[in-house]
Parts: sequence; C-alpha cells; structure tokens
Amino acid sequence: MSKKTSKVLAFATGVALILAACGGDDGDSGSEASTPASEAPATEAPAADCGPDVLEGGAGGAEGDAAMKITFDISPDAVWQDGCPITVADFQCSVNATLNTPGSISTTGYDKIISIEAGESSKQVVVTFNAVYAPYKLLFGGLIQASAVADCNDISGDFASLNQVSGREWMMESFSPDQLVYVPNPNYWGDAPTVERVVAVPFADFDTQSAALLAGEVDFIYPQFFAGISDALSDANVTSKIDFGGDYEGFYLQADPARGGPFSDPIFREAFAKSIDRDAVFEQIYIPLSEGKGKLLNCGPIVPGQYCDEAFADQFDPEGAVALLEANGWTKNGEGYWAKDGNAPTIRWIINTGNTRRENTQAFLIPLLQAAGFNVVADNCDAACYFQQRLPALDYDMAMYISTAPPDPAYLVSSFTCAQIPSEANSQQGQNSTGWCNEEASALLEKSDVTVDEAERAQLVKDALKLMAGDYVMLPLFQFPKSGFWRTDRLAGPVDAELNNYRAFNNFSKWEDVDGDGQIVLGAEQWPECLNPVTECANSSWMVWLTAFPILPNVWDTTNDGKLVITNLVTKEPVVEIL
Amino acid sequence: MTVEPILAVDGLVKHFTVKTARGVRAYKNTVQAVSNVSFSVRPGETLGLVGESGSGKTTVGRCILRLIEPTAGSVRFQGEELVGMRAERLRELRRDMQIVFQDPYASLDPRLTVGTSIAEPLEVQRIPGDHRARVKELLELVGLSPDHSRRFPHEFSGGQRQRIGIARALASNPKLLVLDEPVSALDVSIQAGVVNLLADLQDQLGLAYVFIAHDLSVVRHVSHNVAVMYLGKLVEVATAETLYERASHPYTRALLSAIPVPDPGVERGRRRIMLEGDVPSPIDPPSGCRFRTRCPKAQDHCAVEEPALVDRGQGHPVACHFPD
Amino acid sequence: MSPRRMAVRRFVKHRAALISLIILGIMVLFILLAPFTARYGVNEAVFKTSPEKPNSFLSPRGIAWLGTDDIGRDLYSRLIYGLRVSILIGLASAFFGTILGVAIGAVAGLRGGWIDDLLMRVTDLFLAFPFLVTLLVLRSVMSNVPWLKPIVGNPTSIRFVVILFVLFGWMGVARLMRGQVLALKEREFVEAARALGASNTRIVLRHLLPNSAGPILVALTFAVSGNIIAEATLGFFGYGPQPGAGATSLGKLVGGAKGALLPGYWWLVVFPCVILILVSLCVNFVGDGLRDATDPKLDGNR
Amino acid sequence: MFRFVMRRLMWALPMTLIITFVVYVALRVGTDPLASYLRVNQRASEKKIQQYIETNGLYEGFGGYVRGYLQWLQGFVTFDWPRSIKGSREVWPEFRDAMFNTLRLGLTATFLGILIGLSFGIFVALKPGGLRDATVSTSSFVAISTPPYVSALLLQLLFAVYWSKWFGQSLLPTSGVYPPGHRGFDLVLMIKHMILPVTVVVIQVVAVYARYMRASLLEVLNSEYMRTARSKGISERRVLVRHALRNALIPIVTVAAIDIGAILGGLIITERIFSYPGLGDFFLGAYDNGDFPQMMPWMFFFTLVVIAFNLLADVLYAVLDPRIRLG
Repeated sequence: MSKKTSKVLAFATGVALILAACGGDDGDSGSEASTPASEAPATEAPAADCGPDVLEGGAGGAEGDAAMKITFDISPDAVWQDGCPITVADFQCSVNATLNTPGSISTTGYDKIISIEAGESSKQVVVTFNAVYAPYKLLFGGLIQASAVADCNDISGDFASLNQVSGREWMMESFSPDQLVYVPNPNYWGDAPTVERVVAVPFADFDTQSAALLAGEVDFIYPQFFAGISDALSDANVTSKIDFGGDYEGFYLQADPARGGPFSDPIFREAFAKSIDRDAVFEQIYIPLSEGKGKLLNCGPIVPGQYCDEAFADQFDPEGAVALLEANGWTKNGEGYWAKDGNAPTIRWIINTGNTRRENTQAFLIPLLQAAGFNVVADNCDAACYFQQRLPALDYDMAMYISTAPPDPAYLVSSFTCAQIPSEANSQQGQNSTGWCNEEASALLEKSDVTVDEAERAQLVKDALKLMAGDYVMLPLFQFPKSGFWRTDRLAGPVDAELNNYRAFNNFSKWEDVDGDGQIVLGAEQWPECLNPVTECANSSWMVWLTAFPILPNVWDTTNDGKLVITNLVTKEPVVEIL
Repeated sequence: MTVEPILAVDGLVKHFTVKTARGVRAYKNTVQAVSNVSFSVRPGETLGLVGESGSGKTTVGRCILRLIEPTAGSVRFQGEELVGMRAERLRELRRDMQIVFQDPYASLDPRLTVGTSIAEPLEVQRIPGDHRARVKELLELVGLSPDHSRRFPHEFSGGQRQRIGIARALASNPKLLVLDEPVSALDVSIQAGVVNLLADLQDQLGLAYVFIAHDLSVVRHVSHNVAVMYLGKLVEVATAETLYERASHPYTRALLSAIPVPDPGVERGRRRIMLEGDVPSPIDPPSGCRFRTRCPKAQDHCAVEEPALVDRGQGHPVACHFPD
Repeated sequence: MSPRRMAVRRFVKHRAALISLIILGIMVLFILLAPFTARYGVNEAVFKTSPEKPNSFLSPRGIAWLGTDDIGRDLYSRLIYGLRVSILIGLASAFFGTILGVAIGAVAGLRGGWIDDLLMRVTDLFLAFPFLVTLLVLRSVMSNVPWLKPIVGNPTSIRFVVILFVLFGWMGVARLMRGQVLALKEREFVEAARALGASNTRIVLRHLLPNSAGPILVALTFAVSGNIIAEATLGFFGYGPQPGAGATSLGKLVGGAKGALLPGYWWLVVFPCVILILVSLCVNFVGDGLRDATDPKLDGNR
Repeated sequence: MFRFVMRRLMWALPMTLIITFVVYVALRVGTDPLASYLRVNQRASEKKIQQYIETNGLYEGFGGYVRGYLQWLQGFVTFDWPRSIKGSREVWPEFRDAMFNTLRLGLTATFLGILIGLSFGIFVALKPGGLRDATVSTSSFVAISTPPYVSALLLQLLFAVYWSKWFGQSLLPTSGVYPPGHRGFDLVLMIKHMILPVTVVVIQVVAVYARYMRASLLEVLNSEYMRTARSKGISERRVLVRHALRNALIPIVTVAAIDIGAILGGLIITERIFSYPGLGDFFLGAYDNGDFPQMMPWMFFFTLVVIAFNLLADVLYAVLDPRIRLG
C-alpha cells in the first residue's frame, strides 16, 4: 500500500528477486520462441564500434573440473538497439559483471562457471561449470552489452541515469524521479510492440494510485492486495483480475544455536510453534483480506505446485506443546510464563512498523501466546531497519514477512541451508536469515541443486521441506493474491494474461491502447532507486519489472503457470551435457 | 563617642556597561553611575542619601547590599568586607541587612500570600522557630492585622503594602535597613504614617537606616546625617541640623529651597532657587565640576578642575569651588 | 481572592474554553475507565469472522456503534484505547518538553551573555528547520548511538517517541520562559528575594515560575495538541510509535483512514479524524481560555 | 543599510559552517554512511572499502569528523559532489529538479497562504468577539488540527475521482508535475497540477496566519496610541491603513520570513500524497536508504534557506519599523 509496504515485499523477495533479475524474464516470448531456427551464420560484419565478439580473458573463474556444459545458439537476428549483434562477448560481460562488481547482489550459479567460450562462431556460447547446476535456467536472465560498459568487471558506476542498452521490445527514452518512458526498440528482431509509448509513473501509496486510476490518469495498476481493495476500485470503467501468485507470507523462528536465542532450543521452539493457531490467524487476518478467497497455506516456504505436499499442515497442538515442555523440565513461573532453570525466555517478535496487517497479527496473536505461557513482545522497527539490519543480522526471535517463490526452487538452497547462515566463513553475507541448520535437509537441498531430473529434484525438495516442517522453523500462512486493475476504456488486449507470472505484467508490449492517446500509463507502487541490473538497485520487484525485464535480453522466460521457457534470443533449447 | 560604624562605604565606584539596542545593532556605553562615594553609618542611626533621579543613590543602595557588584571600592558591614565576599557568607550576612523598596506594588510577589512573603526570609535564612507566629508578630509590629497574612498583595493599599514590605525586611531581625525611597510612591497623606512607623521601629529595635530619597523633605525628620549626591558623586555630607541650617553646596541649597513649607507666610517670603535644565547624561558627564552646567555660581574654572569633597572643619565636607 | 481563583473565574467566563474543558474531562473519564466504557477489547473482533460472512468493514450499527475495521474490530472501543495512548504521549512529551524548555529558558534569561546567545540561536534554528526533517534526523541519531539505547529504548517504543518529542518540543517554551525571566528579573520582588539571600534555584522555582505559569500553561496545552498531531504524522510515514501489541493510538487510527476513503468506509475516516480534531480543538480552546484567564493585561476589563 | 546587511552576511558564513558541521556529525552518526555503503556493496573488498572511506572522508573520531567535513565541503562547493550510495547516481541533477519543483510549489503556497491568511486576520480583527470571529477562529483551529493527508485525500477524491465519475472527466489531476508521458514545458498544465497540492498547504498556512494577524492587529488596535489617534478624530479607515496595519504587519513579516524554511520542509507530506517529485520526496527516499551523500546537500540547502530568511527577517524588520535606524 505505502511505499514502505511495497518495500517489504521487495526485500522479502530479495533472494527470489536476485534470481528474477538474472533469470526470469519477459514472458511474451512464449510464442516468439518459435522463431525459425535458421542455421545461417552471422553474416553481418559487426560495426566498428561494436567491440570484440569475444572478450579477451574470457569469463567465469571457478576452479575445478568441468562437470556440466551448456551450449547456447544465439539467434543470428539477435542484435542490440544499436544494431550490433548479441554475441558471446555479451554473455561473458554479463557473467563478469555479476561476479565481480562490488555490490552485486548475488553470484549464485555464476560462481560455478569455469569458462565461457565461443563455439562454432561468436553466436554460439559454450558455458562450462565445475558442478552440475540444476537451476541453470535462472542464469543469463538479463544480458548486458559488453561494448556499452567500460569495464565488465565493475559496472557499479554504469546505468546511473538512463539505461540505453536494449535487446528487447523496448528502449528507455527517459527516466526521472517522476516518470519512466519506453519507446519501441527499432532494432528488435521479434514482434514490434503494439503501442508507441509506455509510461510508468510512481505513486507513494495505494490511495493515490487508485485515485489516479479512477480519475483516468493511469491505465493500469498492480497494487499489493489488501482488504477493501475491490470496494475501493469499484467503477464501471475499471476491471480487475485477482490470482494467486508466488508470494507467500509466513512466521519465521530464528533457530541459530550460535546466536543463542530462545528458539535455538528445539524443544522450546517446537512447543511454541505448536501453540500458534494458524487457523485462527487465517480467519482473523487473511479471510477479510482476501474477501473470502484463498485458504491457509500448508506448503512451507513455497506455493502450491509440484514441490508442495502440505507438510506443514496440522501443526497446532496446544496440549502436545504443554506435554512436551513439561516432559523436558519446563514449568510455568509466577507470571505464568514457561521457564526452565528459573529462566523464562522473552521472545522478540519483529515486524516492520506501518504494516497494518502485521500489526494486526501481532495484536491478535500476542495475547493468545502470552496466555499460553510465552512471553512474546513486539520488537518492531521501520522497514529499512527491519529488512536491511535486523533480518540479515538475525537479530530477532520471531519474524513475519512475505517472500516470493520463483518457479525454480533453487532459492531454497540459499535461504535455508547451513552454509548460508551468516557467519565468518561467508563473511556474514549468507542469505539464510532463519538460522535454521539441519544437516540432512541441507544435504537434500544441495543435492537438488545438482539434480537435473525434474521429478527426482521435486522429491528431494519435498523431503527437505518435510524435515523443515518437523523442525518448526517456519510456519506458512497465506499465498498472496496478485491483482491487476485497469481501465477498460483505455486498455485492451491480453492485460489479464500474465498477471500471475513471476515477472508480473511484462507482456505490456502486446496490450492495446484503445483510447487513442498513443500511450499506456502504468502506475508503479514503488519506484526504482536506480537502474543498475546487478547491484542493490535491483533488489526490488518493481525495479526488475520496470527496468530490467522490458529491455535486457534473456535466455529463459517464466510463464503464467510457473514454467521456464526459452526466448527468441536462442534458436533452440540450449544443449545441456553432464560431463 | 567612638562607636564603630555598622556600615562603612569607601571609594565606591560603579560603572554600568549599557547596550543601547538599535534594531539589531548594539552600542556599548559606559555609565558612571557612582564615582568614588564614601560614607559611614553607625548603629541605630539614619543616613539620608538624597539626590535627583539619576544621581546614583539607588545604585549605592544596591551596592551596599551587593545586589549589584561594585566596580571598585569597599563596603564594610560590621567590619567585614562585602566586596568579593563568598556567596555563602554573604547569604548569612543578609540576615543582618535588608532593603525596603520604592514601589510597594512591584516589590511583593503577586502570587504569594502576604504571610508567605513575610515568612520568606525566615525560610531562606533557615531561622528556627514558629514562622507563623513570627509573621503575626511582624504584622502587628508594622500596624497591620495578623489576620491579613492569608491575603494577597493586590487586596491592600499602597501604604499597607509598604508596611508588608517593611515587615518582610524586618523578619530576620536585621541591624541595617536600606530604605530605597520607601514612601515616594505613596500618597502624601500616608507618607507620614510610614515614616513615623520607620522612626518608631528604629527606636524600638535599634536599627540603622540608609534612607534614600529624592528630596530633602522626607529625610529631614528621620536622618541623623544626610549625604547629597549629584551625578554619581557626593557633593555634601553633614548632620541633619547642619545641613538644614547651613547648607553650603549650591545644589543642596537648591534642593532645600524646593521643600514646601507648611506655613504659608514663610512660603511666600522664600526665594526659590530654580535649577535650569535636566540632569546631564551620566554616559557623558560634564568635565570638571559635574554640577557646573546648572550651577548659578559656575565659572570657567569649574569646567577645568573637579572640586574635591573637602571637610572645611565642623565635620561638614562639601565638594564645591565656591561654597557658601 | 487569590490570583488563581480570579483566573478560574475568568476562565469560566470563556464559554468555548469551559465547554472544551468539559469535553476533555469526559474524554479523560472515558479513557481512564476504558475497561468499562469500551464495549470490546482493543483487538477483539466484534464477533469472530467466518469464511462465509467476514465481519470486516461493518458500517455503524447496533453491535458496533461506530462500525468495524478491516479485521472486524469495533472502532468505538479502539478509539477509546487509541485516545488513551495518544493523550499519554501528548501529555508526557508536552510536560517534559515544557520542563526542559523552562530550564533552558531560565538559564538563558538568568545567565545572559554568551550562554543566552548560544541557547537562543539553537532555539531559532530548531524552530526554523523543517519540523519533520529535524524529527527524522534526531530519530536516526537517537537510534544509532549505542549508549543511548538503554535510555531511549526501541525507536518504536512510546518512550522513544516521547523523548523525541521532548527533544523537539522545548524551543517555544524556552523562548517564552526567557522572555518572562528577562521581564521579571527586573521586578523588585525578585530583587527583594535576592536581597533576602535566596538562591537562583529558589528564585526560579518560587517566584519566576509561578509568575510565568499562565503563558507556560498555555504553551503546554498547545504542545499537547501539537504532539498528538505530530504522533499522527509520524504514524503516517510509518515512523510512529508502536504501542506494543494489543494497543493502538489515535495517530494509527487516523493513519488507518488512508485506505478507507476510496472504498467508502467513511466511518473509519470520519470518526478518528473527528476525535483528533476535537481533541486538538478542545485543547487549543482551553489554551486560549487559559491565556485570557492568566493574562494580567486583561485584568479587570472583561 | 548596506553595511548592516554586509555585517549580517559576514555573520552568516560562520553560522552556516557551524550548523552544517553539526548536521554533518548528526548525519554521520545517524546514517552511518559506511554501513550503508557496505549494505549496498556487500562484497566490496578491503581495498575498495578503504578507498571509499578516503574518497568520502569517512574518518572516525572528532578529528575525523572535522577532516571529513572539510573534505566534503571542498567537494560540495566545487560541485564535485559524492555520488549517492545506492546506485551511485549523480546527486546534483536530481536535487536541482526537486529543488525547483519544491520552490515553485512552496513559494506559491506560502505567498497565497500568507496573503489570504492576513486578509482573514484583518477581517476578524475588525470585529472581534462576534460570530465572524468565532467562525474564523474555529475554522482555523479545525484547519490546523486536520492532518494534511486527510485534506489532501479529500481534495483528490472530490476534484478527480468523483468529478470524473459525475462528469466523465476529472477537473484537476491528482499527481505529478505533468501528465504522464508529457514532454517539455507547459505552464497551464503545470499550474493545473499545482492547484491541489498548493491548496492543501494554503489551508494550513491560512489558518496559522489568520490567527497571527488577528492577534497582532488586535494588540495594535487596543494600544494607547491608537486610542489617541482615534480620539484625534482621524477616520477609522485612515487609522487602520496608515497606522494599525503597518504596525501589526511588522512582527508578522518577521515571523513569515523565518517560517518559510519550515513551510518548504513541511511540503514533505503534501509532496508524498500528490506524488510530486520535490525535495520532500527526495529527502524521504534518501532517509529511507540512509543515503548520506543525498541527505547532506539537502541539509546544507535548508541551512542556507533558514539563515538567509532569518537575515531577510532582520532586514525587513529594520526596514519596516520606523523606530529602528541602521547606522
């Protein structure tokens, strides 16, 4: 709703978004993937200022023996906005930039690349990995033009004001704190967009963007869902589509033994989790919110689909909790709190201030938990403090936030394995902010990363999540609706076709402008701070939706039903060889 | 009789630095409010300190109590030097010296009852005993009803308020009172009552007074000695009788002639000495004799040399080149 | 008759102030007796929602006099509890801010010289700088200095917000007090007190303060309403206090009106805003009345 | 006069330096730029960090702050501003645009607000104690007590949302400086977009100044010399215009000049609701990110504004008050 709230989403989905920025991309290419796979070699001689086809010094840099090799055949038609062909150099540059730029938000996957070389021509890319890497489809999601940056190893100073690189339908005409304008890329080799201009404008909160929609100033908005949204936007000219996407909200119990919080004691943690009535929370908080749609999420840190087997159902068991505690030497103290050795732990529950839903949840649940004998206190701070300081530092006992589950489960490895707990070993940069370390589950997840077979991989993930459910480190609550609202008197075409897509509304190059003003206006809930696709700037969904997807060429796209398919950047499905 | 003076002022000097605010700018000026004033008061006696407004007499009074810091000179009270004295000792000594102010409307805190105001010195000085009884006693002493202690100042007339001010000053049993024009703000009809009260109290309690006034009529009856000030300097000091009979400084004579005499016959036959012009600014006093600009006897010599306060015998010092 | 009683008499003549005081009194009674006056708990849904019949956003009716909010809680009860927190914050920060202001103003006025110049310059700056920015910068400094943490607490705690408002709320009073001191210290009754041997502290507490009580009280009342609005503003930006689970504040409720205007949940907008406006209106009127009652210039001609 | 202004200007310089130094230290402590940098550049090498510390003068300790401040100041005045931490963007172009947007909005609103407020104040002061007085002072209390975001939303609803529902087209735009996609300069559109935000600010300013003016004018009208003027038989209108207004305006002009900084800063709320890309939005964005290189120029700018308008207040005071003569 407010900028804050969207920021919540942005950061919470951080891990996923990294992948999104690099992996998931524009989905309208589903049809475009059928571009004829001509075998014709690149006939055009590159213009003098296009730079070399292959970078000196190559790319990657991981040590070890080659374990996997992927060969990409770049479409001979694929060119940048300046007419220069997209070649292996651009793959190399993108990888180097992601690996070496200080402030690059994630190097996952790329850090396994030993080398990137040209195959038969500079239009064929051969990538060699030092290990099997199953989520390879998340790689090469936003290529950077090698000749557009001064130094591929540090692009932190590039893309500061306007991103002029484009290998997709759109080019950025202007970018400022008050608007972002796209015009069609004249050199795009696929279908040209149907609209002359697309303008995105920022809004600080739901009220103002709704008012702008109702007043006819914007044509389309994609707000975060909240109670009353349909009432707010009931208008003869406004229509909507609500769908359940990859966003899910849950409770997280910080379990890292090294930090010594109350939940590092597995008994106490289990008893606490068993005392939380998720059904009641669902009824109290989420039913009004979803206006009767949706149901309690039982999948874990993932949404219903091939990786979900409801392992987190039936966790509420207050009697079991009491029995468990009493069996392990816990007794209620004078204040009615469970205590062991005279010590009644205080549980610090953190959320970001200003988020009404989470505040309501705290207000509802804390008295119940206190009555159950747990001394839970609200220990909240604003979004910046919460997501940028407290969560990464694991400075909390219980947290509540939204994450986004991407189509590929690879994010589970970075979010929930032992090696990813921030520690000296990973220079405090680990992504596992729950502090959960289960060696067996970690092994399963890591194995899933190197298992290419889909069914086998799904089973590994399910097994790991079952262990996670048994360890009570996370309690899933709700799969969040995604909603698009648009004016039917101004907008037509497949507006509702991709709203559930991981990359949201990015099929807008197929939308139709029916009011004849020559442009489509999108309302943005959150405004990109900057345009750099590999740095912290990219750590927000809106940034990626607005400034990476429409312009940066990619190999794989996500679809509305959560699949990864190739784009017209390549002529055929890349060939994967396990060595 | 060689009684030690209770108060001895010697060479008292007070300069003020005055900022004249003019919008946002400020000018600094030095005002010589008091220049080299010396006198002494013996126990049970009254010194009348007389001068027009601006003569520095009030400043002298404040300096005696060290309500303002003298620039130079010495003030000895019961033999103890007050200038430069530690704040602790000074506070103790304030039991023994008190002040009664000119404006009875301003000198009482409007928010405090009369009783509280009178009891304040007892509290501040931590004087033991039944304060309420003492307040009643004091009220009676100054001729008010003991029941008045619970009333507020605005319910009293000016004369009554001045009596309250006196009662407060007397609360700690002081030995010296500085009376800063105690009756000049009062109606003539009630001035006498207050003056008589003061005289009675002196008899009763053996107090010493420094009685500051702007004309000679008031101090005439109550003073043993009179000192006349003009523009920060003493111009004449004498016993009351001497002064009224044989004033020798032209300024004193002018002041004396301004006193209305009750007897109409005498009044008609008197020659009034009128002073011309205003008192010059103490920021930039006249050279030589400060009185010369208004003096009927002034000569060129007066502008050059400043007359010293010289005792020409009979214990009657005068600062004039041409005394009568 | 004591000056206080005269002031009371004048105050009572100020009709608006008297009515305001009565309204405020009723409000205070309501919030003090919250467990009895509120119909439901602060976080209690009017009745438990069910998937078929969500109870959120009920318009005012018998079971919920002022309607319900997004998760079916009774707005009337929440207003009572919210007002309690807001008035606490408003009063506490105004009170301590006034004390700080009085102290600073008294020091500046009594000491004079460079201390006075310095303090007044600082005051001017605090007053002239954009309010919200100063608040936010102070807030970040306060939450980032480790050794302050045990004193100020968590940035979202009521204590933190009160301290923040105190640090930000002393300037007006300081100026006022300084002016009063400068005016009063020339008065003879202050000089008299000094002649009695009274210390500076005693003079300030016994004489200067009581004689400045009128304007200071007026400033204090305005600070109360100012702080209540400031709390609401902070809440609007998400930097407001988090009164702990199971509590709300007027600022939060008014901030909650944000999402309610467009859907037409008018009661969620109207009632909190009306209460906020009413509180600050009443407080302001009381302040006005106090000013008239204590202004010595008006003695006798009303 | 000239000498007076020059002297005040010479005073203003050290004042600016001292204040901005204090602000510098406060922001250094409050935002911890190095921590922000590390948050954004998580994998920066030891060498890079050291380099960042040196180029930005992020030294520790009091001496370090002084050194860092001087280094920052040097870069600032030579327009060699450090880049933003997030996205390492150039600060000046964005700051400049935001500044012009805010100044346009703020000065218009201040001017209109004070003008209308003063008129109201005069209007009621002429007939104090009546129904007119009660209505205006109650309304101004209500206006002061109404949070600006509530009035802003109501205005948006009325003139944009409902208007377009009723008449098919909105009367006034709800957001931005120009309609989406607009290019170039267009005065009419710009003014159209300013009407609602300006109104929100004006409501508050009017409320405050109506009260100021009422009080100030009443004081003058009740003063001794006004009574004298009246008793001399000078006409009421003449008394009002020649004497009362002039004297009543003196304190208000001073207050207004000092107030302008606060009003400009108070635009933060309004700008946010109307998605108006001004300094307020600029500051909030920077504050949320703890972006020191963006916040410091902001604070510097406002320090200058505050000091400049204080100076202006002094000068105006001196010009208006005939009792003051400047040597």
